[in-house]
Amino acid sequence: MIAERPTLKLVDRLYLTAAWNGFKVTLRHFLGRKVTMQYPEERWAVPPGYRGAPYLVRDQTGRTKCVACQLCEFICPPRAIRVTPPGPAVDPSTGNVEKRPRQFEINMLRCIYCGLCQEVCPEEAIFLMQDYSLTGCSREEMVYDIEKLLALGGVHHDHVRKWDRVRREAAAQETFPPQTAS
Amino acid sequence: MKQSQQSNDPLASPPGMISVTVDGRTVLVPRTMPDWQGRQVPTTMLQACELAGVTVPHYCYHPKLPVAGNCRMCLVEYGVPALGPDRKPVRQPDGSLVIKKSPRPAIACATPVSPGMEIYTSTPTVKLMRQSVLEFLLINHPLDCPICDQAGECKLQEYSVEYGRASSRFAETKVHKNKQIDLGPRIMLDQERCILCSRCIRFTRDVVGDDALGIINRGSYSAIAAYPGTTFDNNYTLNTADICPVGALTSKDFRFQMRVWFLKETMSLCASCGTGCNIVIGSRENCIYRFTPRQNDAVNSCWMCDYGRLNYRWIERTDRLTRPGGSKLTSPDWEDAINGIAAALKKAVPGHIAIVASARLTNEELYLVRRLAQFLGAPTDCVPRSGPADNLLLCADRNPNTKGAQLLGIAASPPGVNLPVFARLIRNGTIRSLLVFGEDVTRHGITADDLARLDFLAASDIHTNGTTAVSHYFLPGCAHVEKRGSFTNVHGRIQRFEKAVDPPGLARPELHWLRELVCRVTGQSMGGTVESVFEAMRAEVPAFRNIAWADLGDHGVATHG
Amino acid sequence: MPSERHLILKNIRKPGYSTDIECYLRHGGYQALRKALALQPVAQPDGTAIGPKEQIRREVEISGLRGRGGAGFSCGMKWSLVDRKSGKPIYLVCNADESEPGTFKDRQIIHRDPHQLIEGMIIACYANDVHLAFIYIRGEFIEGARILERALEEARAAGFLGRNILGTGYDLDIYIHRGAGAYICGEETGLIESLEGKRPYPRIKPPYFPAVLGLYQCPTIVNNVETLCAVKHIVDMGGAEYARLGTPDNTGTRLVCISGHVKRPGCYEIEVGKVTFRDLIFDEAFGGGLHDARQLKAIIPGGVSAKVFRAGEKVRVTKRAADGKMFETEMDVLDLPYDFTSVSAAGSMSGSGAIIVLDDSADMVEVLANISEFFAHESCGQCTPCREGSLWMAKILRRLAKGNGQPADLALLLSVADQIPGGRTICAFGEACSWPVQSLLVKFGDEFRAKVQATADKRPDRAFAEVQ
Amino acid sequence: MSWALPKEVEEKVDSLVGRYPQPRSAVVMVLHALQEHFGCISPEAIEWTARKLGLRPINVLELVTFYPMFRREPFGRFHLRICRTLSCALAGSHQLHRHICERLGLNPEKPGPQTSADGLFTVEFVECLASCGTAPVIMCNETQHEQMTIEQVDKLLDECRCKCRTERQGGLAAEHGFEP
Repeated sequence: MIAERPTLKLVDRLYLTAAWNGFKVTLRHFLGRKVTMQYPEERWAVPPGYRGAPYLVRDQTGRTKCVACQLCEFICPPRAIRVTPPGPAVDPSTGNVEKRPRQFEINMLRCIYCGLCQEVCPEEAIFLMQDYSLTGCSREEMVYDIEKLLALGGVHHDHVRKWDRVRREAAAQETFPPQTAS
Repeated sequence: MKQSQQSNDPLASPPGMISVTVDGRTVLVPRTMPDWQGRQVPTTMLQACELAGVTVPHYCYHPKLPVAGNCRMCLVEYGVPALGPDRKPVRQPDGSLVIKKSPRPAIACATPVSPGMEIYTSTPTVKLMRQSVLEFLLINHPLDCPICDQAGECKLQEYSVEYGRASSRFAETKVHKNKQIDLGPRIMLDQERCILCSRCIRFTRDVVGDDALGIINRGSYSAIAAYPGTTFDNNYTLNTADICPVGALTSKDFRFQMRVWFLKETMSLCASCGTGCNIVIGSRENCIYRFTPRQNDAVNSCWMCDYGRLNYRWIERTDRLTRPGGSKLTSPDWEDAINGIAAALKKAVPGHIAIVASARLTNEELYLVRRLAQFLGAPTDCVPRSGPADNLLLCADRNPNTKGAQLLGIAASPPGVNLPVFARLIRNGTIRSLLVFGEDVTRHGITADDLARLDFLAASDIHTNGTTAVSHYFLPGCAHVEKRGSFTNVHGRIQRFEKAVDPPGLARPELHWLRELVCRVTGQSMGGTVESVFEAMRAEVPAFRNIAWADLGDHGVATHG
Repeated sequence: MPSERHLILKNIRKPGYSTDIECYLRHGGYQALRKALALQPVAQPDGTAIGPKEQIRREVEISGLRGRGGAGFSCGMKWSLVDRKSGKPIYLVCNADESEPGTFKDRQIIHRDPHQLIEGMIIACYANDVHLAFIYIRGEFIEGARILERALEEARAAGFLGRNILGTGYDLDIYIHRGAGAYICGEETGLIESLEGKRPYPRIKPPYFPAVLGLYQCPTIVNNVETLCAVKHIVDMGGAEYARLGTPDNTGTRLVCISGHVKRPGCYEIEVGKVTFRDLIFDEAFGGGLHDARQLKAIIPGGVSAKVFRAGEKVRVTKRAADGKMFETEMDVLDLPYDFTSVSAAGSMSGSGAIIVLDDSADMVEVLANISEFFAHESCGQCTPCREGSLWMAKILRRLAKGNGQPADLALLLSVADQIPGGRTICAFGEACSWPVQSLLVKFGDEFRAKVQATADKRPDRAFAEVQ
Repeated sequence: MSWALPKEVEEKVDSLVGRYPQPRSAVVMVLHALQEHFGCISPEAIEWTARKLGLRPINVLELVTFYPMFRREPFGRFHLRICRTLSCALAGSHQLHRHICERLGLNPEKPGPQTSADGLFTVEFVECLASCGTAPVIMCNETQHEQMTIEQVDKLLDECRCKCRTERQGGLAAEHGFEP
């Protein structure tokens, strides 16, 4: 479709009305209530559901929730996440959660805060938190490693605790047939 | 009229064929088909369905293992032509057969087809049966897919998506078994994930002949186990991890290293012995994570040995040659190196030069060596390598291309017989120049002292070695995973392989620089691709006549050698 | 007036009868064997002759004998299916793995009249050209195995076993093989696997039909203890005479085991089809009625795997009238004659001849939990539906019995039970473990619903409790 | 302690193996013989059986773990098998089991066989013993006791204790050269 160019009258071509209309907006804001914020002295109250920087969390027992399934690495559109799996050595401290990442890096310069990593995580181990202002002096510094991510993420108060339940269930397992109370 | 009726009649099939109908599509299938040992036995419903292009999901069935029939995933409904009181099939007025549907389903993996049989694989009943088998398999299965290495290539996951229920109805406590059981040096077992398909047991008992695994306990508490105190340690244990449809058996080598969906799959060959097992290389970002066998019934069926499978770590060793070098090369520059060698070779006198090539080089590379040798009038030989063979796949000849080297006239007969002769001739001053491609001759009878007598020594290899250390020029080569080409296995089958990862540093595939060297020395021109070298080779070498590169396909062809 | 008809139990019931061979011989023992071995070829009109072995097989076929192990498959037919042309040896295995709960008939024969079984077995072996036979006896019959072992020694010493039996040139050895506590060994291919020294996993059919590919991949006959004893009597009296007992489709006599809430539980021998459930439970000659002031609640007609009958249930059966016409009729379950055909026409099975009587003191949820736990314990674990389903059902039922049920559990239970049978499993165990669940849930649904309702009302939601 | 098999047991095993066309068939019978002699099936017994029959130990372990009659730990002097299946349950076998457990200081709720603290009794709930007509039944070692009541159970336990006492005294007397 071709848009018709409007034919301008003389009064329009003087641009005085346009300039005046612009001034009116400026004047209104100049006189009206202030809406800008004195950042960084003043900070914005982040609304719930805001998608800030993704961090890793621990559960109530202090265990890293991430099991290095690498789904976040797979789904991440800008490829900001890099997970190094633990390799074959058996870590007896991990119990029935046989796996945790040896290294987990997020390149915060690449991250687009899309939240897909949180969405895809089967373990609820990564969350987009409320941090929106990430700064650093070098590119290397902006690649957050696992210690940093966990420290920033803190503890997640998990209601399900599926691995603990599995452990409890296994410990309490009765052989068959269970005895009858009669 | 009668003619056309007969041609449509399922009971009147050509000899040796049976007409069956799968989901409404009538197909002709052979009356017998090879079983896991290759014996001709009556065709099963599952094979017939496969021929008709219909997939029947299954866990315990494996084409190369005896049938167990225990997973019940392949249950299908079927009907056979109804028989009248005269034991003759009943027909509709239009001549078509009346089909009597069986009231009970049958397992497709073990039930033979009969003429006129109709197989129904997508009825609501069949779908319901698959759904219920999946539900049963999952009730006691730990839901630890995020941890499990099988995730991504797990039949339980795949079929659950395709046929399973959306949610679980199981509210009881699960049966718990042992995890992280050390079955042997290369295999880890997780009993909870096992669905008791018994593939591993059948494989190790019937294919390998090492009856090391069994099922202990009974009922829902059944679990796969090896006898306590024994280790599951034959040369084929890792195949059980391949055929395990779930993550119960995992390779310790690959365990928790990389998720399978990240792996790039490259069609290749195992270069650890002369058998030439077909493999798939799993790599990510220039790093190799695993070798897995690729089915080729003419070579390795579905299997490969642990020795070959784990023989890849050397590729990443730190002593790789990453640039050209040598005592006469001032800068690590390919151009200078090739020019220097070419210049020296042009001065070489026939009869005073010899070439030692490796039977690990590809047919195409060895063909270029052959051109060089013919031009220079140089005698050639290869270094033989051998080790104990077993009765399944591992071959005594540990070079992947000895047969190719023989067909191309590079290897003496038997290979290596010329090496002591070369050593003697070097010592008595007859041989003044030596070219070594891909071997360390100091470990095969030609000492460093002998090499020091030479006027000219050029060598190539993958790692630094005794020969490259004293050579005037050395060139960095590539492992077979870093290049393309073809090998001829001990049975004379020529098979091709593709490049999976990039070579380190300045290393270039031998084919590239050998071709340049041949062109510079001989003054002939020649295409630089594997295909063009192969074309030239087949025009010249009788054993490869009439075999085009494209003919090799995924499974190779037999040479005329 | 219904009464017992003794054939197999004839001697056992005599006072002072012992397991010695002398005692057996005094009571006419091994006469049938002598008769069988003395048979001569009979010339046919067309010039051919029927050999003595084929004559015995024909007699068995004429007798209409149906296997007494549970399935009620024609014995003559079973023998006729044996592949006699393979050139491989033929084996016979006596299935003495009596393990269907409620059944204890083979125990009577083995413990009190072992020679009767041995004689029947020798005849069956002779008729089928068997030179090596086994008695697969359940492991718990320790005493029974000892008695049989001694009886075999005696028979051997008397020349009824071993080489050149009674001078006829026929060789036969019979050995005892003990099981070690597995219900699945009663399934004939499971029994064969067990006898081969493997886990008793039933085999897939096709291709492993015992008559063609049985023990050691050779043709094999597996017969129940009672069936083999009946063979002796068939040879004794002649097939036609034996067929005159009972009804046309259900010939001969049968041992019926009555247990549960009756005054006189025990093993009784009846003429098949001539005695009804009412007779078996209430008649003084049999069960003798319920305990005082108790009402009949349910009848399990053929071992715990059979579908249950509710007291007062009306069943529809097709009967043959005197003029040979078939007609359908409705009757009280108690009036149902006890034979294979009638009980299966009424929707259950007479199985191994074990009747368990339940009176109104029985808690049906507890009964079903007990049965399901039996099957969950005995499932061999080879194929998926039965391995997982039997334990799942048992777990749900134990939870219900303990009072932790929810109304939704009943539908779930029924749905799980529906997912196991109908040819989805390798052997009939799948049917066996789900039939009781299906039938009890349908016929005693009120009782189950009342139980879960009573508990569900006062319990918080289970899933919610889990999260807490 | 080294594992040794007396000659007569080995001879019995040999005769058992000789019965079958394939030695593997004898495995359950051999295990019965070994359990009868040793009281349980030890790893040595499994390995010996496997060697004897030309099998792999796992083949034998598969069976030992499948059949509930085989035990890998020694049981008490008296093994009480109480039938828990339907007919016996209707006749009160669970009450008998509970009573026995309470008398022997065992936990009636605990699944699987349990041995009393004095090592005299092992109590086990088993599936149908095929004597439903005389329910409830209890097998004490190899002897079957039918239509058991609480009183009879008490009597049985006392008899067992008594028998054990005389056995001990007999053994003691034999040691000192007395006639019992």
